[in-house]
Amino acid sequence: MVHIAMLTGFVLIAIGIYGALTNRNILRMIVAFTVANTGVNIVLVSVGYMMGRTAPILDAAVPVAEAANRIIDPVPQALVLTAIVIGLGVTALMLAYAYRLYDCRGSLDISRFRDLKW
Amino acid sequence: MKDELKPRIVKGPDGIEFEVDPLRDYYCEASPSVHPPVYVKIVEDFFNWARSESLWILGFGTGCGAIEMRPLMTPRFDAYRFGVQWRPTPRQANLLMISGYLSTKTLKRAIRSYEQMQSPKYVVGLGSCTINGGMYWDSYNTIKKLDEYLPVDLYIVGCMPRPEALLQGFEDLKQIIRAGKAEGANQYAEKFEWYKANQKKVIHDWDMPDYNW
Amino acid sequence: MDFEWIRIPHALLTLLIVFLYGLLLGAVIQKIGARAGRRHGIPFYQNYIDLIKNYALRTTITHGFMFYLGPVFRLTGGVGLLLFVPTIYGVAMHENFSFAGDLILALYFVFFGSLGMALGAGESGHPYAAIGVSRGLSQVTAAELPFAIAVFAVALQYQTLSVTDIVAAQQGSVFNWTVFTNPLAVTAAMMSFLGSMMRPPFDVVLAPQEIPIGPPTEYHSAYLALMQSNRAIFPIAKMVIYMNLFFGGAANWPVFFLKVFLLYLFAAFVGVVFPRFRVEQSVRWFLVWGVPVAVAGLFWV
Amino acid sequence: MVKKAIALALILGLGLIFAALLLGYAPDAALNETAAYYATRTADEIGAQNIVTAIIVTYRGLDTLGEVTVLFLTAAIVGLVLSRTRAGDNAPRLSDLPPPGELLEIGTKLLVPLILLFGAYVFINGHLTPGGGFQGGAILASAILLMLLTDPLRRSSHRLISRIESSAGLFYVVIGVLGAALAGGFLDNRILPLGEFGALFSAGAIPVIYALIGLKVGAEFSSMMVSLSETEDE
Amino acid sequence: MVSAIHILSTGLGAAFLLGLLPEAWRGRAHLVTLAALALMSAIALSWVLAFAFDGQQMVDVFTAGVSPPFAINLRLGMAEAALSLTVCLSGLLSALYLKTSLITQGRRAMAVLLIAVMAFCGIILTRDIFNLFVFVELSVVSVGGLVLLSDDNRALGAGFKYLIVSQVVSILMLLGVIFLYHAGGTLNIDTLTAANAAGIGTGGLAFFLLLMAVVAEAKPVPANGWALDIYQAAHPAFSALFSAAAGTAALFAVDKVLVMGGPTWPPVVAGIGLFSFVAANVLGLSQTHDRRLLGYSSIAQIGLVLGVVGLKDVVGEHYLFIAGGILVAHAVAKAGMFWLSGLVAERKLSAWAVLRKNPILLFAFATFVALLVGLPPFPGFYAKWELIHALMAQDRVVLVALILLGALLEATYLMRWFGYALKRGADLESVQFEVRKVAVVLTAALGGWGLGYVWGELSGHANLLHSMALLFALGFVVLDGLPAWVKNTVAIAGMSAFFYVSYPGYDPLQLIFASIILLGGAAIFVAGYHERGRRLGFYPSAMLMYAGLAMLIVADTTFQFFAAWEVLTVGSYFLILRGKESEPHALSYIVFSLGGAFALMAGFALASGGVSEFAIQGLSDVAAEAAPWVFVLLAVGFMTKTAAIGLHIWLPGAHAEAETDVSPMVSGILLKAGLFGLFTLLMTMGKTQMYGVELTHVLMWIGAISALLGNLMAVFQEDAKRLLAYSSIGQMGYALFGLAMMNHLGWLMALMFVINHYVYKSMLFLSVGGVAKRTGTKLMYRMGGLITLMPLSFVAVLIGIIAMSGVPPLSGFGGRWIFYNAIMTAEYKLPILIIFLSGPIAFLYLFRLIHTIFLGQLKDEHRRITEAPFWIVVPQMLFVAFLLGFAVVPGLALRHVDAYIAQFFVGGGLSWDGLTITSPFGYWSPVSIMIVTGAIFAVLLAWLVFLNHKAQKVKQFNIVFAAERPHRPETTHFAWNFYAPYRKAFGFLLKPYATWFWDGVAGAFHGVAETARRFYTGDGQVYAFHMLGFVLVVYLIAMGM
Repeated sequence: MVHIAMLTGFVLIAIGIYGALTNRNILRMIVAFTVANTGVNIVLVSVGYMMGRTAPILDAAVPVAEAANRIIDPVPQALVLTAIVIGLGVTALMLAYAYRLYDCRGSLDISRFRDLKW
Repeated sequence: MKDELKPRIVKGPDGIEFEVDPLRDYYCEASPSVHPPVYVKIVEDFFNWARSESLWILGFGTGCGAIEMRPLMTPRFDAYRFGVQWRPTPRQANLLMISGYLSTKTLKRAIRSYEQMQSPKYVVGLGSCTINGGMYWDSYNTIKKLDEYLPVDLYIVGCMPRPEALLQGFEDLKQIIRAGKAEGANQYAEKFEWYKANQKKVIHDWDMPDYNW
Repeated sequence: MDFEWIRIPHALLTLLIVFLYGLLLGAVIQKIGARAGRRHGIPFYQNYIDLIKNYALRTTITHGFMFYLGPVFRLTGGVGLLLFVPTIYGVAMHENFSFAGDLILALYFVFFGSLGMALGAGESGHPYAAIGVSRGLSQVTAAELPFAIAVFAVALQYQTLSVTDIVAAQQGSVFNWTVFTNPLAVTAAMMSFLGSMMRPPFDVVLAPQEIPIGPPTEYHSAYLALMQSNRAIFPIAKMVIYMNLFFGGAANWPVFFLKVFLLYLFAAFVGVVFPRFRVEQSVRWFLVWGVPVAVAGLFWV
Repeated sequence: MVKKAIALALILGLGLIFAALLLGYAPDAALNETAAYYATRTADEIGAQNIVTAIIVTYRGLDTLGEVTVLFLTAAIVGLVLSRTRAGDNAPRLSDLPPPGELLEIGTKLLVPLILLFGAYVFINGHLTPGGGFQGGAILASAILLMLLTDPLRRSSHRLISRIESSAGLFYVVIGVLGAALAGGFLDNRILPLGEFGALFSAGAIPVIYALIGLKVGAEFSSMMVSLSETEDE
Repeated sequence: MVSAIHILSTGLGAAFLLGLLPEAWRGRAHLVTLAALALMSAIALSWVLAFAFDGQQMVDVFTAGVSPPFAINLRLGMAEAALSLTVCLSGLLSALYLKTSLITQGRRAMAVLLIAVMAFCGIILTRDIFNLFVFVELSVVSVGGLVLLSDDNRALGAGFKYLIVSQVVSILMLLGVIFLYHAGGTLNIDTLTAANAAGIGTGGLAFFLLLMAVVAEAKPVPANGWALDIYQAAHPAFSALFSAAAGTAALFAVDKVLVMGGPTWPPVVAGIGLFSFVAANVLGLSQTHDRRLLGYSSIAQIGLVLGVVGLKDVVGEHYLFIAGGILVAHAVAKAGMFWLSGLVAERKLSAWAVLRKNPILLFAFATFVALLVGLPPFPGFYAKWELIHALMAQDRVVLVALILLGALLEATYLMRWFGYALKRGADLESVQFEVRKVAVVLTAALGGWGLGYVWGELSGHANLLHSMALLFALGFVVLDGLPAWVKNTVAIAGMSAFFYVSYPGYDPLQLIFASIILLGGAAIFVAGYHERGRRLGFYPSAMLMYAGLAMLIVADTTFQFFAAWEVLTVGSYFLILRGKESEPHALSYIVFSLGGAFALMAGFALASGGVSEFAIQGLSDVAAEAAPWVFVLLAVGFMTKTAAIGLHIWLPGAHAEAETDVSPMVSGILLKAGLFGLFTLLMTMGKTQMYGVELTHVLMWIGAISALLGNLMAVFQEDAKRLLAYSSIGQMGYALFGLAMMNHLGWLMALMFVINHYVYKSMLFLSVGGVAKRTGTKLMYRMGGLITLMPLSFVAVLIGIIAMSGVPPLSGFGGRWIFYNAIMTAEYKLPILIIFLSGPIAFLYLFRLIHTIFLGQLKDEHRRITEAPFWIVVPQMLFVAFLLGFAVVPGLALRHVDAYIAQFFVGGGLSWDGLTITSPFGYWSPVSIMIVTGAIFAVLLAWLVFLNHKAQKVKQFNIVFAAERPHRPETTHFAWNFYAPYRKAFGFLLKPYATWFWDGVAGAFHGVAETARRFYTGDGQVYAFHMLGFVLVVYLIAMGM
């Protein structure tokens, strides 16, 4: 189970990065990165997952005393939340960039923004 | 007058302009002066003897007669025996041989060389051409009477005189020198105006100071 | 070292002898050269007359103060060189002022006159003078090299820089002379000797018609007289050094006269036989032939 | 083509690393030390039922503050960027836009208050149930999105949004500083009583913080959407 | 004490607070921003002071009231505090600098700036890897935002490229974090380290990913194309922040992360860092855009620190001192440079010439360059010294070589740039700089000096800024507004007084050098009175050189020696740079000098076995296997200064193009520094053999060849000052030869040379300089006949050349005499041949010098010139008097030195017998020679003058000219290519092989740079390729290790 989830995550990352590296269109690159980010998030949560356990919420089903044996690792879950939000922020920023880039060049082709080099 | 002798305006390194007059700035303007014998007779005689026994000829062939001077250095005539030597520079020479006809162009050089020699100095005219123009008496560009332009101490006649005649001429010149009669340089200085007038009469493109130190 | 005033008249005596002999020798050598050309050549006393004649000139010109200094430097160089080296070995009278310095002093004093002369000639503003100096200095740098090495070899050989000591070491037998104990060094030095005598094949410096005798082209009268005097003294002073270093020195005047004459004759002989080198040719000649021999001489020690 | 080949090669290389990670991965049999600590001590120390919330808001509160800041930053930058290009006044032309339709208009009016309420519920209960400030904030923002969809030309007050956003952030920082001043450290939730475990008003300052986060996130998302929608004006 | 967390909370709080302010209150918002940054700085500062003075221990700051590893904690130690302070201050100053821009952009922009600074501090402070990720992302986003502030549209592209790469990096980082968590069960760095998480399961790989992500933030070559684009296009104030703060933070992050990985990874990081250092510096060589160049430099510097971080274990206890020193120097300097670039309108390097309009900015520029190059007294200098020593202690020779190579390359392009700024762009219109921005720049510059002081205090060596000599020199920076004559007087008085005070402490050798440096220097300063006006910059530079020299001769330890060496190098560089056409020559001077200095440093380090405080006397006890290498390194270092052949190509231009009174300083005095070094070297190490080759014999050869070729090249110069310069090469060759003979008289001769060369070269340079001043040219063939117009200059040259040529009776002969005596006992004779050859060659150029200038034909345009300025002639006359005096009584100085040298060599000395000096081989009586020569000379002169006193004085064209007359003076003056026949004979020796070689080296580096930089295609995707490729290659290399 865990391995499958993780594999999925890794494949998504690879697909995302490949997409970002080969697509010249900036918007497509951004989308590709969100795919990769999703992959990363899947990997993140899958690391904390443990077979047969439940969510880390101490309610009636999981008394505090047994919690250590009943719940899955809560830390990756906390991390993934942060990672998602940060990914979102960066994506938004990239979109803003895309907007401005299009604004000043009239194109979204990444290879057209090469006047700074060497 | 040649361009290089005309006064010109020059700008110095500090940017100030000033006039340069080559004839005045580059050449000494003094006139020649008379240098009579100053020592007592016996000393002067001794010096005259030394002068006569040490004749240094300026190696300057002015005309065809120069050919006749070369043999003097050969074993056959060997003028060195008589204290005669050739010097390459007028400063060190005291005998100017005018070897044959003298064109007005060469006259200018001869005058310059003569003036650059230090006195006492002697002029020997070689051949008829220097006496009266010789066969070139009616030439448009040779001078006829050398004596009008330079103070000649001795003429050696012939057209051309043979080396033997030249050797004899040297002996005669020595006699004149020893007798204290070879005062051509002083004569030139005394009659400087006259000589210059004569020289300038034939040299139309006069482009040098009046006296070449 | 205590100085005795009597040294001055003694030195002047040496100087006088050398001067008179030098003038004579110059004429004799010239005469020998003339004989080689089947001429009689100048009379042997000609140089004396020329000297008097030059003093007897009535007019002179000057190009400036350095123009005076040129001949003065020149002759000071010659006289100084002579007086800084003992002329006659073992005779206190003719040791001159050699107490002032050793061989090195003599070696470097050679340049004193050349430098001064070059300066005086330069003051005349004459391009020929400058050309002559250019050639002369170029040539002498190469010509001096074998000599310097040979001198070094000799100094090493005798382990001293004192001329007197070097002569002393060669006494006793002819075979003690350096020319036999270190023939290679002497050969090299003699090559240099040719170069420094201003005779063919090394006299392009003075090319009489091309650059009318080079540096002294403007000199005349007493200036020239001083230089003539130097012409008499300086070669002999130089030959004194050679004689002392390589040929056992001279213990009395006759030997001195003979050895100097022979040395002079050697230069004259070569000069009569060989045509003139261009400057770069002579430079190469000294480097290609002189230096290796000198180095061999150095290793001989 | 070459480029794709190189990209593929690089991805393959990366894949090797991934493969190593994947193959080397063995799920833990038991909670590790940190997780175990959280499982056993959260109830006492934080008083929150939802351990993830406890971690997010308190144990790793600094992360969360940073996370909020990222959003704030993005919103600010997007605003900045888009405002720079928003030069001149090209009046929007109503006639160019298709009408939103009655269904959407009425549905919006009906749904927006509900959505807002739901969002508030989610972030206020963040310490008890799954959910929290971010989720709640996102829900809040969806209400604004709905409104924008209905009326693309509606100009929400930037000023209001920005006020909410900034004050929420400022209060968040102030609470953090209070934690350092009054309790055990920066962002310590125990500046307020922990209350009864499992109650709404429990877990100290967590509900407050989550409320602030919710408001802030909602405001930030809204601000971004508004900014982006305004770029359509041109 | 305020908790460190409040550095972060202040930044954040203020950022949020800004949102509450009305949009119109932009000015106030800016004030809030400044206040927040100031408060953050103040907090950091208070901690720095507490750590420095109160013995404060490192503190951990807990959050959430829970102790780590269960909650995030921050850590604050000296390093963190200092780096945070750096970050906050650069933020503060940038905010100040950006005032106009920020107010236009509004409060959101200010908030972004605040958060950026806060994020950098967070990166520094946090001890949690995920928290580190958050702060890294915060910095990424804020940087992305700030880039947008640039007016340059291209910045957008750059920013986007940055984001692309950041995405890749953040993916790697997250993967690393989570798997590391999995391996170690925690996110806390200390706990992970303790648990050795990197050694468990996939932990190693995870650690690798995390490390690569963090390293990527430090912009290693080649995965850094985006950073260069940002530097180039972003607003300079932002680039300042980006370079200073972001770089600092990233490096510290690497430092933090690295401890988790165990021993495998530090070498990898060191390799990455040093590769970046060297590569970025190579690439920087061919940059023409100022900000991009700064970018390359920035990457290089950070690479160097990264290398040091990787070498943490190697450098040991000095780690913080070294890494910190380089890092803060870089931060201050780079920030300052970027701020400066904001004041420059154009982006060409030469456009920086506009800074000349403002001395403060120029001073700041010089300070920044010095900070970056690591010149004393700045932190980089101390740090580099310790670094090299620490590496040497572990025998990391290759690393030392790499670091020094990189440093040299960096110095090259920075100094070149400085030269452009000082010399290029002739006519500049007046520019008004904003006072605020100038103040920011000045603050940074002063900060640099402050850091220099601090690092000096920390260094464990004597603080250079406590040295009297250096302080006196630096005082002239303050006095620079005064008129030149006042400063001149102060300088002369100061140097004389310094000599007087120090006199009792000198041993005879030092005394000779000190006399030349201090008294001789003062004598040359006399010429300075002829300058009108203020002569800005001259006195600080000159005094810096003298201070260095004065410190050099009394140095006891290798550190003092090296520091003095660098000081004098810098001072002389500024001096040389002052000449009209001297820019390229000054550059080659400084490059060669620094190269030499690095050789010295390496040599010292090798000799001491890495002990940084090492007595110079200790050189005599160097271990046998290291000794030859030490010898070679030191000798090469010193010979760059004496311009031995092969290393000489800087000298002719540098000396010839310098100002009139600077040439004598750099020739007559500066070259002696090299000789002093060689003295020291040979005195302590003596004869040393390498693979059976006696190294002093090699030195003899070098000396002899230098003497020959230097003289030979001098012969063919048309430029009078160049002629003298080449002659210096020859003279130094002589001195080197004398030293290398390793016998008593050889050394004595070298010392004679030290004195003589000073006197006559100073004199000749002054005379020639005076002539050049009057005639407006240095080309000899354009002069001529000046003797009557400039008689005093002529006399000086005349005496000078007689002395120099070694002709008796002047003092030059003494040197020759000692030389001959010395070679009598030399055990190795072959090179003497060359010396013999080179001796007479000196006559050639000396005669030419005096002839073509003073004799021959006077030119039209020079007919009205007058004698050289009075104050230039005065020192010449002093020298003439000295030369004559020294010729008569050389014993005054020589006796003491002779006795001093006797302690190094048994026997072979001179003895004094009355007025006669005797050696084991010969004798020499200067007084007698003088009297005899003088007497003969006087008699003959009197005789000639008596005979010819009535001579007619004629003028220059009254010459016999083959019965013709001269046309013009120009065609009558035989001067150009004076020794044409000699050229035919020796021309083959004159081929500029050394120049070709060094041109080839320079060309190769530039070629590599020009080719390699095309690697940065400007395409964002390609940059992502680079990033990934970089990670993979490092992975493969690390796996292979």
